[in-house]
Amino acid sequence: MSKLADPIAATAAGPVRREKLARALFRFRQSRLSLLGAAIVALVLFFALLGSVLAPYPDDVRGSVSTAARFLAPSAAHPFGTNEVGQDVLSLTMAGTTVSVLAGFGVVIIGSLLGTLVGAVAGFAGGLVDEALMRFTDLVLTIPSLILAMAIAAALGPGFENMVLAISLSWWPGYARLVRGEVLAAREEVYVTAARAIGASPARVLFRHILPNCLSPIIVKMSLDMGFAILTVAGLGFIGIGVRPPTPEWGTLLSTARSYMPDYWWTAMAPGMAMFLAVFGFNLLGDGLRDVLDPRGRR
Amino acid sequence: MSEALLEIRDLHLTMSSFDGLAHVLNGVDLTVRRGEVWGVVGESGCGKSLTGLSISRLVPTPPARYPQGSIRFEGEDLMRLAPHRMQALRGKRIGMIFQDPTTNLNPTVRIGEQLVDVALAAASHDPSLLDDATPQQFGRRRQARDLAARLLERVGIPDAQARLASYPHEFSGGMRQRVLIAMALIGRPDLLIADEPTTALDVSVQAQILKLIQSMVADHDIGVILITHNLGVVAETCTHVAVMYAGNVVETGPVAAVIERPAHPYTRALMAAIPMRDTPRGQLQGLPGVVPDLIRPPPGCRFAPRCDRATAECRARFPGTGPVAPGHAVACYHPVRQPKIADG
Amino acid sequence: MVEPILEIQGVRKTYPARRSLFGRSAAVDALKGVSLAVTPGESFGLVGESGSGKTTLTRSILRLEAPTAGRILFKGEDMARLGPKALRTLRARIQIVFQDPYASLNPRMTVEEIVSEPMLVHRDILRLDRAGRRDRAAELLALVGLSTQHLARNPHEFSGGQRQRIGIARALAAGPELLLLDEPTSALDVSVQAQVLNLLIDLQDRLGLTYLFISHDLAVVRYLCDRVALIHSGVLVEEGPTREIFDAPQSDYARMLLGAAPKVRVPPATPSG
Amino acid sequence: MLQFILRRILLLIPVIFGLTIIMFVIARLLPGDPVGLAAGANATQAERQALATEFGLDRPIWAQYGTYVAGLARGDLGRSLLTRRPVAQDIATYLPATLELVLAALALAVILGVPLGLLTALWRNRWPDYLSQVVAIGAISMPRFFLGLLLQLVFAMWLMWLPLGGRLPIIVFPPHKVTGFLTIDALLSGNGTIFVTALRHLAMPTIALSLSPLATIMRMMRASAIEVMGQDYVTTARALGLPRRKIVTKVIARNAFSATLTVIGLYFGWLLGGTVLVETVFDWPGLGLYATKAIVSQDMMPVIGVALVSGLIFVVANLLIDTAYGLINPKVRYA
Repeated sequence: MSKLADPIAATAAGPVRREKLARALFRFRQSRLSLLGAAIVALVLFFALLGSVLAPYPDDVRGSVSTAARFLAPSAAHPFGTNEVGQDVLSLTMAGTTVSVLAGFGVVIIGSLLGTLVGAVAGFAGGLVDEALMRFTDLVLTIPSLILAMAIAAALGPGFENMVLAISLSWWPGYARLVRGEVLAAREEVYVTAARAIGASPARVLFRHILPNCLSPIIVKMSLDMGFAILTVAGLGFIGIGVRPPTPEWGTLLSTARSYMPDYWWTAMAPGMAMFLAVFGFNLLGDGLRDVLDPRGRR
Repeated sequence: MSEALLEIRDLHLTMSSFDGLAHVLNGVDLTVRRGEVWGVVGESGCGKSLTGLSISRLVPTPPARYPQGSIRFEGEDLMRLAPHRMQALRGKRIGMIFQDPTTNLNPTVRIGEQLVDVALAAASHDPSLLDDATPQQFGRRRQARDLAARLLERVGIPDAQARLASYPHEFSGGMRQRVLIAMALIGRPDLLIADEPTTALDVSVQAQILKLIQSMVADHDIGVILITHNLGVVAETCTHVAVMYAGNVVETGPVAAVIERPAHPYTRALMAAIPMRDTPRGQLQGLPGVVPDLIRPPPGCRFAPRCDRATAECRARFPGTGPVAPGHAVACYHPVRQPKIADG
Repeated sequence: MVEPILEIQGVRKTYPARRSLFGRSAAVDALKGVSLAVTPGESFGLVGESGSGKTTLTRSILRLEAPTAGRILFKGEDMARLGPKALRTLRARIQIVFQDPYASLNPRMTVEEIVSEPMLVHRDILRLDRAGRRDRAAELLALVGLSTQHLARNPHEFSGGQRQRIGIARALAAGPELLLLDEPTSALDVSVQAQVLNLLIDLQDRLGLTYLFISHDLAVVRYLCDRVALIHSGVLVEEGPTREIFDAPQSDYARMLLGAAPKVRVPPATPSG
Repeated sequence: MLQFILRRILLLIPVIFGLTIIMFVIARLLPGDPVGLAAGANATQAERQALATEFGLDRPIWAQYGTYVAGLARGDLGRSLLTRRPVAQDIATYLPATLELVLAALALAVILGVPLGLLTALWRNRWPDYLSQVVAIGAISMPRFFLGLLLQLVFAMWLMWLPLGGRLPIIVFPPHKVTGFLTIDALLSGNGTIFVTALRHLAMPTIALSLSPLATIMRMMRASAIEVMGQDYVTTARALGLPRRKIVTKVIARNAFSATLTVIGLYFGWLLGGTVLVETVFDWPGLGLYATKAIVSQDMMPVIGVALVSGLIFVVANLLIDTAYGLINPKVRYA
């Protein structure tokens, strides 16, 4: 297909930055899916901040029990019923958002920082450094991430911080490979060669020319990873390592609910659906961001 | 004057894009007869490639639309043809070659197999195609393979039978373009459309490919449309030329006439911008201004804004195509009628 | 004899065989001993087809690659023996304009940032503050036929010809003496190419620049260059004043190349109309 | 081709070596209390000291590593406090169950994912495509273990169509062991009824495990098919009259699949990780369940052993996938 007419000569003056933002926002609004994703993520973040405060039964969240209210079926008072110690399942789930989202952020931020560092150095330095770092990254990737996280969590012992660290240590290779690929591709771009020909220092070339153009794919991966990190955190909680009760966490809630199936099945519904909704929201948002941010996607 | 092989009449094409509706083709007229090699020349964005693709109806019609105009192939209007009948024409009656040999061959399939597929597709509409290759009892695929080998030899690929088993990445750019020419001609089409066939090749390889196309035309007495932005290629390969600007054919005629006595201001500007043998340093005349925005095209003649001969009439209404010499026509109210320009 | 601004003495470049996971690729001799000299203020044409080694030579001159053997002298100084600091200041005096207008400008930077980057990188020599750089950038844009209103724009908002002008403005920003032009107009339409070629000629006359013009397009080289060198698979086949090379080519390769280039004239044996 | 495989096998050695280093670091060096973990929570100080000297934890690092690797060479992956049996033996018994589940899930994901991806690519931007995109993202977002619980609740507890969990009813004798895969062994010994029962037990865990990879492979295949459809050689194929059916199969599907294949290799590792949760939900006696039980009771060695073996399986699987990729995409062979 031939290229259509060359891009129209420089458009009318007017503030340029606002116009670029408008075009990006327009494309984001275009896909209703990403709007839905953004709405869900907003809801999840809202509950992450105020979950335990807004919960209809705040004292349940703090661990108070009332055997009389054991296993009440879903009703107006308890939309998702109560659990084996009479606590309102909805309140626990709302409070549980905080732990899951916080852990998710922790994993994604530590993982992306560590991975970007390794990937950028490997991609930019090349040669032996690249070979060594990448062999190590591939090595960590050979061990399935959930099992590796379990092994590290087992070694470190239970607790929120250990769990986040365990998952992050098995999470960074994904970013390392992504960033290395992006840096290698960017290094070949003509404008990078131009910068080096001008005499720009390697640091300037890396931080002013290469990394800014690698930012979008990293941001897209971070938003997608938020969902998967929440899943992994809940997974570890489900098999019993992670947060110690009474802190409410979706995985542990689901695990305890499991033993009371099928008679009191409703105790599992709230945490399970909360997990699904949170991950669904981040995935939709990630997809939407990819269409808007990733220049390659658009080119 | 043999009956026209291809007749494009007043073809309009609009393409919807993020910024609005682009009026890409603004009434293209072109007539090609057997034995004629038409050079369709113009700068990027003039619509030459889209014209070529429109003939085989390869332009996807969700973004593109054809508000008016017809494309008659041996009298039959392709715009009204049912999709399956159109597909029957492709490869069998209309062959195509594209620009970049590195991306036009299926990287995961052997050359022989790709040639055989095209031959079988063509033979399904005209079984006799395979018969003169090898006798029938060997089976159609074997016949197609032999035909493919013969074609590869014909386009100058050494030990063709062995090379059938090679993959595209085992050939050089020039060789791949030869394979593509063989593929385009294996179905024995009557019309060959070549979209910038040599632009991606080195000058030395380009010359060989152009000579090859000329000899294939002479062998099969077919009509050719050679789309290019290089007037030199047209001068040395084509019998006729159609100059396009911003969606219109502004000048057509035999190559010699148009090159020696260009009548349309744009054709003249184009030739003045090409460094010739004796153009003194610094005397090259660039064409000021920019190609018009096809979303809000200027009324009347689209070249008027950049034309030093433009009058109110030009800016008001689009000039019809009028003759300046036998077979030499131009779409301009004030064509230039002058003696020969100095030798190129 | 005027001292040459750039001298290439017996430069060779061999890329070692790469042992990839799936097999060995043979060693490649990209340059087999190339020698040439460019005198100040001259336009020197280097013509070669793909795989001729002209890109390797360009990268070696810019010290983006180190030649396997031979020396490259800029105003008599051997560039290989320069320390990192000296090499950086040397880079301010040699600049390059690339072929692909769409890939040679950083998509995330504004025109002002692009054009003033050389001034920023070499601020120790140019000693321009932010405002000074901005004014000089506007001045350079005007010099290449663009306006200050374009400073705040990004590359994707310009046509091919305009981007090439921005590339030229950037190359002039650090006040170079030698400009390497790597096929600067081959990606442009003929009418736009003519404007850029004339701009280059005008800039050379006004600023006394020296051009090393790399191209595969003989007509453009003949129009712009005083001397021409033909390079074929790493070997310098022929060199001399443009008129002589084009009118009386000595080597078979030169004759073949000149014959193959399509010319806009009615060929003697015109196929019947 | 053979040379390529041999070279890849040689590459296994440094990988195995590297894996042992990582596992050693986790087992011994992380700030946790390896001795305490190895000795078990309620062990006395004397017992802990005995264990420390037995494992040589007081000796220099490299010496410890020496004994650790020497042990590995002899296939000694340490002892499980829980099962009292050597870890290596446990892993040998539980490995086939995990492999059967993972391979079944991968097969389902590829068999359904690839064609679905191709179809949605061919019908892109029409309502079935939009719907499939939302469903795919939904499937990716569904937590495997929650899906397992839902399947159990509906199909096992309420509708009673499928068994709640496990590989075979206790009363049924497993078929003669050849591959360790119950379904295949049942077929080999010609026992139809056991084959059907084994299949019914395999159904729900496979669905729970494969839903997310299936959706991902579908989206991957769709993305690469769309990219292939934009390539010049597809336009050439259409321009030269190839029938649509042949263009879809021979041009689009083949090129898109060869791009998706490399990702399927990576996905194998993800599946190995995923089994941990699905096995827990369905009491599926595989490595995942074994590791989960061990980890909950602070029994370190089994978790380390499972991680090591999973790593090896992943590397071997990727070797097979890369070889297949070499066969399909000739360019790679003559790189």
